[in-house]
Amino acid sequence: MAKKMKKEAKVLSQKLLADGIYDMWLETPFAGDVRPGQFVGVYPANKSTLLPRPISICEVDTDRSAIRLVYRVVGSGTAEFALCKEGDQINILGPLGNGFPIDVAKGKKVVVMGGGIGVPPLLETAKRLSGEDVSAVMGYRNSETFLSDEFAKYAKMYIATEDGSVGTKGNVIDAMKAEKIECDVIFACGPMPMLRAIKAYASEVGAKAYLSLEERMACGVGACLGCITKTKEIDDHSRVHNARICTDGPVFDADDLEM
Amino acid sequence: MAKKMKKEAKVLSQKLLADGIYDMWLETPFAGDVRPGQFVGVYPANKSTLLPRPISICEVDTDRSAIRLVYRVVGSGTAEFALCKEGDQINILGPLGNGFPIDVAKGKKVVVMGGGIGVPPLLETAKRLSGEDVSAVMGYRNSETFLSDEFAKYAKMYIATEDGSVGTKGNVIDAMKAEKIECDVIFACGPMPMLRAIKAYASEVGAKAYLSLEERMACGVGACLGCITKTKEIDDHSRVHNARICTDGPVFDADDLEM
Amino acid sequence: MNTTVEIAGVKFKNPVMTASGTFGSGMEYSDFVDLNKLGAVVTKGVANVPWPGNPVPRVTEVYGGMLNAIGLQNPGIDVFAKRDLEFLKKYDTKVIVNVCGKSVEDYLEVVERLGDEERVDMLEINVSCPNVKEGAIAFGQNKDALYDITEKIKKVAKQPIIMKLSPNVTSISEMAKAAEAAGADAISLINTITGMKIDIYKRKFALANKTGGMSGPAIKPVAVRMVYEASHAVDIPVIGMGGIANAEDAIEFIMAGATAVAVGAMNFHNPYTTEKVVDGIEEYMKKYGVEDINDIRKIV
Amino acid sequence: MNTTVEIAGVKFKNPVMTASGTFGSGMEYSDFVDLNKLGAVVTKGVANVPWPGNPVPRVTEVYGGMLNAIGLQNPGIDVFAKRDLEFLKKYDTKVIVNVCGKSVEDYLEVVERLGDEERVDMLEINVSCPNVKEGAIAFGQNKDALYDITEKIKKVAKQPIIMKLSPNVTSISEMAKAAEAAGADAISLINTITGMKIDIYKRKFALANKTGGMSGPAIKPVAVRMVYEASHAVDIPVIGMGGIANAEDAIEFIMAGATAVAVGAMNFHNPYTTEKVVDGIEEYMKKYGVEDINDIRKIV
Ligand SMILES: Cc1cc2nc3c(=O)[nH]c(=O)nc-3n(C[C@H](O)[C@H](O)[C@H](O)COP(=O)(O)OP(=O)(O)OC[C@H]3O[C@@H](n4cnc5c(N)ncnc54)[C@H](O)[C@@H]3O)c2cc1C
Ligand SMILES: Cc1cc2nc3c(=O)[nH]c(=O)nc-3n(C[C@H](O)[C@H](O)[C@H](O)COP(=O)(O)OP(=O)(O)OC[C@H]3O[C@@H](n4cnc5c(N)ncnc54)[C@H](O)[C@@H]3O)c2cc1C
Ligand SMILES: Cc1cc2nc3c(=O)[nH]c(=O)nc-3n(C[C@H](O)[C@H](O)[C@H](O)COP(=O)(O)O)c2cc1C
Ligand SMILES: Cc1cc2nc3c(=O)[nH]c(=O)nc-3n(C[C@H](O)[C@H](O)[C@H](O)COP(=O)(O)O)c2cc1C
Ligand code: FES
Ligand code: FES
Repeated sequence: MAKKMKKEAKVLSQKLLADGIYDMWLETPFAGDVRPGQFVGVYPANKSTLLPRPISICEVDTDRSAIRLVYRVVGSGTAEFALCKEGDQINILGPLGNGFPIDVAKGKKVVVMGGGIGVPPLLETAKRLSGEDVSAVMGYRNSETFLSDEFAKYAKMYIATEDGSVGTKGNVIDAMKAEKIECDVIFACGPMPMLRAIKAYASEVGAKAYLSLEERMACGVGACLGCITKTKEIDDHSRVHNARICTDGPVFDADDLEM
Repeated sequence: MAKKMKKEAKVLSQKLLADGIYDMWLETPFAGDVRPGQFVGVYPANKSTLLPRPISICEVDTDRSAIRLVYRVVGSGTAEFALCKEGDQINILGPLGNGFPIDVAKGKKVVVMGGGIGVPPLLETAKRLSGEDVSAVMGYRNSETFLSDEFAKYAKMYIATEDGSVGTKGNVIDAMKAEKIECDVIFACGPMPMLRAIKAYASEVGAKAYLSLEERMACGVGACLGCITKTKEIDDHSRVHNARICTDGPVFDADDLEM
Repeated sequence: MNTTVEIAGVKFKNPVMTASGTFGSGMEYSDFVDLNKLGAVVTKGVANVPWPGNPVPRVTEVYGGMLNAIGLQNPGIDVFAKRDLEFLKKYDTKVIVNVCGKSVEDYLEVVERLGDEERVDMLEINVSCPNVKEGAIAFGQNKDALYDITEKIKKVAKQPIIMKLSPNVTSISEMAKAAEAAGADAISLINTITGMKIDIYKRKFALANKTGGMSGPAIKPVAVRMVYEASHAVDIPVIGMGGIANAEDAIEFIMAGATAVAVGAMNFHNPYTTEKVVDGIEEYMKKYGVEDINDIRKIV
Repeated sequence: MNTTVEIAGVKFKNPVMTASGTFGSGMEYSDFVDLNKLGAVVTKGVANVPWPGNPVPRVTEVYGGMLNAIGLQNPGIDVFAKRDLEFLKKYDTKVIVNVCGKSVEDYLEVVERLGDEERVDMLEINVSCPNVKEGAIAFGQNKDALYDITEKIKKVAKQPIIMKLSPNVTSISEMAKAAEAAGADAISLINTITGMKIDIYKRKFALANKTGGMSGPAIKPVAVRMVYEASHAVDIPVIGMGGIANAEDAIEFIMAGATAVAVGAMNFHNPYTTEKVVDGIEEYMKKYGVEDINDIRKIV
């Protein structure tokens, strides 16, 4: 595991990707160590807010030693990040979490599935799966299907939209069914109801599902026990069926989760 | 009295004037209403600091509707102000306080006296006294005699330095004596020991002295009763010999003070 | 849309008040705020005679707030009645006079004296100032003493009384219950939390009084919790305060159980805060379809 | 230059510790900090059996700090001793184990069990966690209960004991005195201040537990005041904490009366904070000619 660090990262670029969704590249020395599905903690400069904001790593560019963050503005921290310009410095903590188990997908039919702001971490995941039989099924609210053109470079691309404006009307499961997409392994990130549906679907079709979860975090490194999720087996740390999303996750084998 | 307001002011210019001392011009709608000796409350942008920093108005430029602040960096607020650049916006509260009573100096021999970071407010004061018989006696630590060339435009200029590098070695009173400067009225701002000495000197030579005081402030507008100074007579507000520096002052008739 | 709230029969046009001691009697802020827009002006604490207060420094900034040790400097009830109450007659807002004292007798004297003042709608009894050594805080930190003084004041008060509680206690619910049991018409909280700051370079206390009362956004979570606990422990209305900076904060207190709220230290950060809170509450109500401000009280 | 401090016969290479619950057992922060540089590692609270803690959300940010309602999730003493204490054997730092329980018996069981563990230099008894309904906080908010549990623990403890006090009390001096009278070797404070946050858009509490313990720079003035009061009320050493972010803060606590200090929530803001505080204290001592860190304690 790469050593974690808190370090200033240089903003290489920032742009608006879709309504309220920003796309920022950061130069950081640990870019080369990142596994897909890992995240960073981004610190606002606002001196009244102290906790890092967990943001998934969307893509890695080892040539520039850079990581890409795609995030939605929802509060004061993300609003501040959106103001960052090329050349600015921003403090980040990382790399955090475990990431998706790329190896288990080798030689299998694998589907990466994302919903809403859960889409970004699957881009690097799809990229690292290159050579495998990869489909990408991404769910959006409407026609603002951010990142979908980029997925198309690494995977067969399917879209579901809530309003039916693009692809299948409905959610990612609806798209799976409509498009008759076969799968042995699912890598997914998105809102809890979607992840629950994917877990059910996977067990229905006999696939393995790996789900990336979200929870409020304080430390991001496994120390505070703030970010737990209920697990079937007793967890390694506290032996109470509470895994820490920031370190034992954010990616879990769906079979291990009580959700 | 001009109506007080809290408003964004545009930074017109900022430069380093002497070691750790900055010189900033701000555009503000109330510039034309300012009386010399008044001050503003300057708000840091740092969201963990909430109180305005009281800074005297050093000079006014009604043509540009601008005020000039000259301040020493001593803590987080002033350090932040020093980073402001032309075009930045900064929140200020003003105009605050009473200012020097220019009228009482009409036709008299008047001396403006400043010590250290108490020098700045006397510049506009000297300017407004133009036409009178004005001397300026300014005390500095060393040869960094900031603003002294500007005083020379409006007054006979005398300098005292602690290290004797420029003018009289010693304090402003030493300079008064050494240069045999006569005075009927003194307008002064500076550290408390200097103000005490001036009060004593004034009563010795039979002059009127008006002293600008400093105290920790919260509201700056007379509401919190944080910034009081002991007075001979009962004060107007609480009737307990406690005048509010921010509204009853910062300038007081030395005869009214218990110091 | 209804923004009016009622406390002990007194109707406020909106739930936004000024926190005692941070707004003078309104005079000093009338350059900034239209006092007619406020639910009430709560005045600086007044005693039977003038009080000189504490030596300076009396205020100092801390992370997200400030400490004060004013020590309740005030001109005494006579000057106050002649000057401040007279000034407030010009405005269409409710007036709540904050009362302080060193002994039960002091309080009673002020309360009786105010009984004849028509401009005074309610009395807020400050038994929780941490900055005066005698009396005051003692009443606010002991439930029997609180009961006793509340009962005595209630007997002589012509206006409804609000007991202002100290957060520097083990159980705010017990204190609230004691005030209610003794006949208080309402309670307000929180007063400042006792704090200290030391200048490590000068090796001196930042305040001449050593300790001071902490206020500002930094204390808000503690204040919200205490308002929640108190308002769920008693049936009388609660006026909530502590770090309110904007309408969101005010609504948070209302949802926690406050019938009205007061803006304190943030007046110093932004002298327009009270008006901004009034406007912001209306905007929230419009945007989220709240018909009556009273509907969201205790909604969590 | 001397930075070592002594508490109940235990010598610490410097006065900087980790605040329980914010640093795991050091493992999670060993990527960032050289544990050998710390005066002590104070571990997360451990009970006789594993505790699952509270439902999520357990943490939320507030102005200048955070609220937590972890609810003392921990693996129980057996796993802790085998894994965490074993891990700490690699380091040259003192180890203070923070102990929690729901009944006196729970505490005694852990304390007895730890008696044989050589790696444990001291015990910190958490009687002040605001996030568990049973026991715990009750001991920390009642001086007779505090006296009683302290006395019982002291009887069975092989290591010196530190009683960790709650700030959610009317008089911290009284609590400190009760702990001292019952035989505590030291006290530490402050634990978190009970707070609450409400999401006014979701109309829900930010924490599943409704209330949580507040920590971070926002609480520092309250913590400094309590450390001052407690250390002037008792003769046993005081370990101070609450919002420490840098060496200046640490020195402020020491001047207020603390023999040692602990860094809590600010580890989350900057995982290097503890080391930075250690280095910064040395720099201050050099710059201002402080020969012995013990010389500036209680200097104000
Ligand atoms: C492992 C992980 C990966 C994530 N990846 C992404 C991503 O790639 N893109 C993206 O847009 N968002 C992502 N999120 C959600 C993101 O963390 C929040 O939107 C962000 O923290 C909001 O911060 P704020 O200051 O703008 O909002 P505020 O609401 O002002 O934040 C207040 C506090 O709540 C926390 N918080 C608020 N919402 C969330 C949330 N949904 N999850 C966790 N903490 C929250 C903040 O971190 C902060 O501590 C991820 C969350 C987790 C846990
Ligand atoms: C009426 C008046 C006029 C002043 N005019 C000038 C001026 O023209 N130029 C100049 O350089 N300085 C002036 N000062 C001093 C100036 O206010 C402080 O240096 C400044 O507030 C320091 O802020 P800080 O954030 O940098 O320091 P910090 O020490 O970080 O400030 C912390 C808190 O203490 C307050 N504070 C610190 N020092 C002082 C002080 N000396 N007086 C009052 N409050 C203080 C700050 O306002 C803030 O609330 C004046 C003070 C007063 C009262
Ligand atoms: C400078 C200052 C003076 C105060 N004076 C009084 C007072 O006279 N009477 C009183 O009951 N409370 C007084 N308070 C307490 C406030 O009314 C309020 O309860 C407290 O500050 C918390 O609210 P805030 O965080 O919004 O300031 C004072 C507070 C400050 C900051
Ligand atoms: C996430 C978290 C968990 C905590 N767990 C414990 C604990 O297990 N035992 C304990 O005595 N204190 C615990 N505390 C309290 C801290 O040790 C400390 O007393 C408090 O946070 C104040 O210090 P700070 O402001 O530096 O964080 C915890 C605090 C936090 C933030
Ligand atoms: S955020 Fe602290 S354990 Fe996960
Ligand atoms: S600063 Fe508030 S009265 Fe002067």
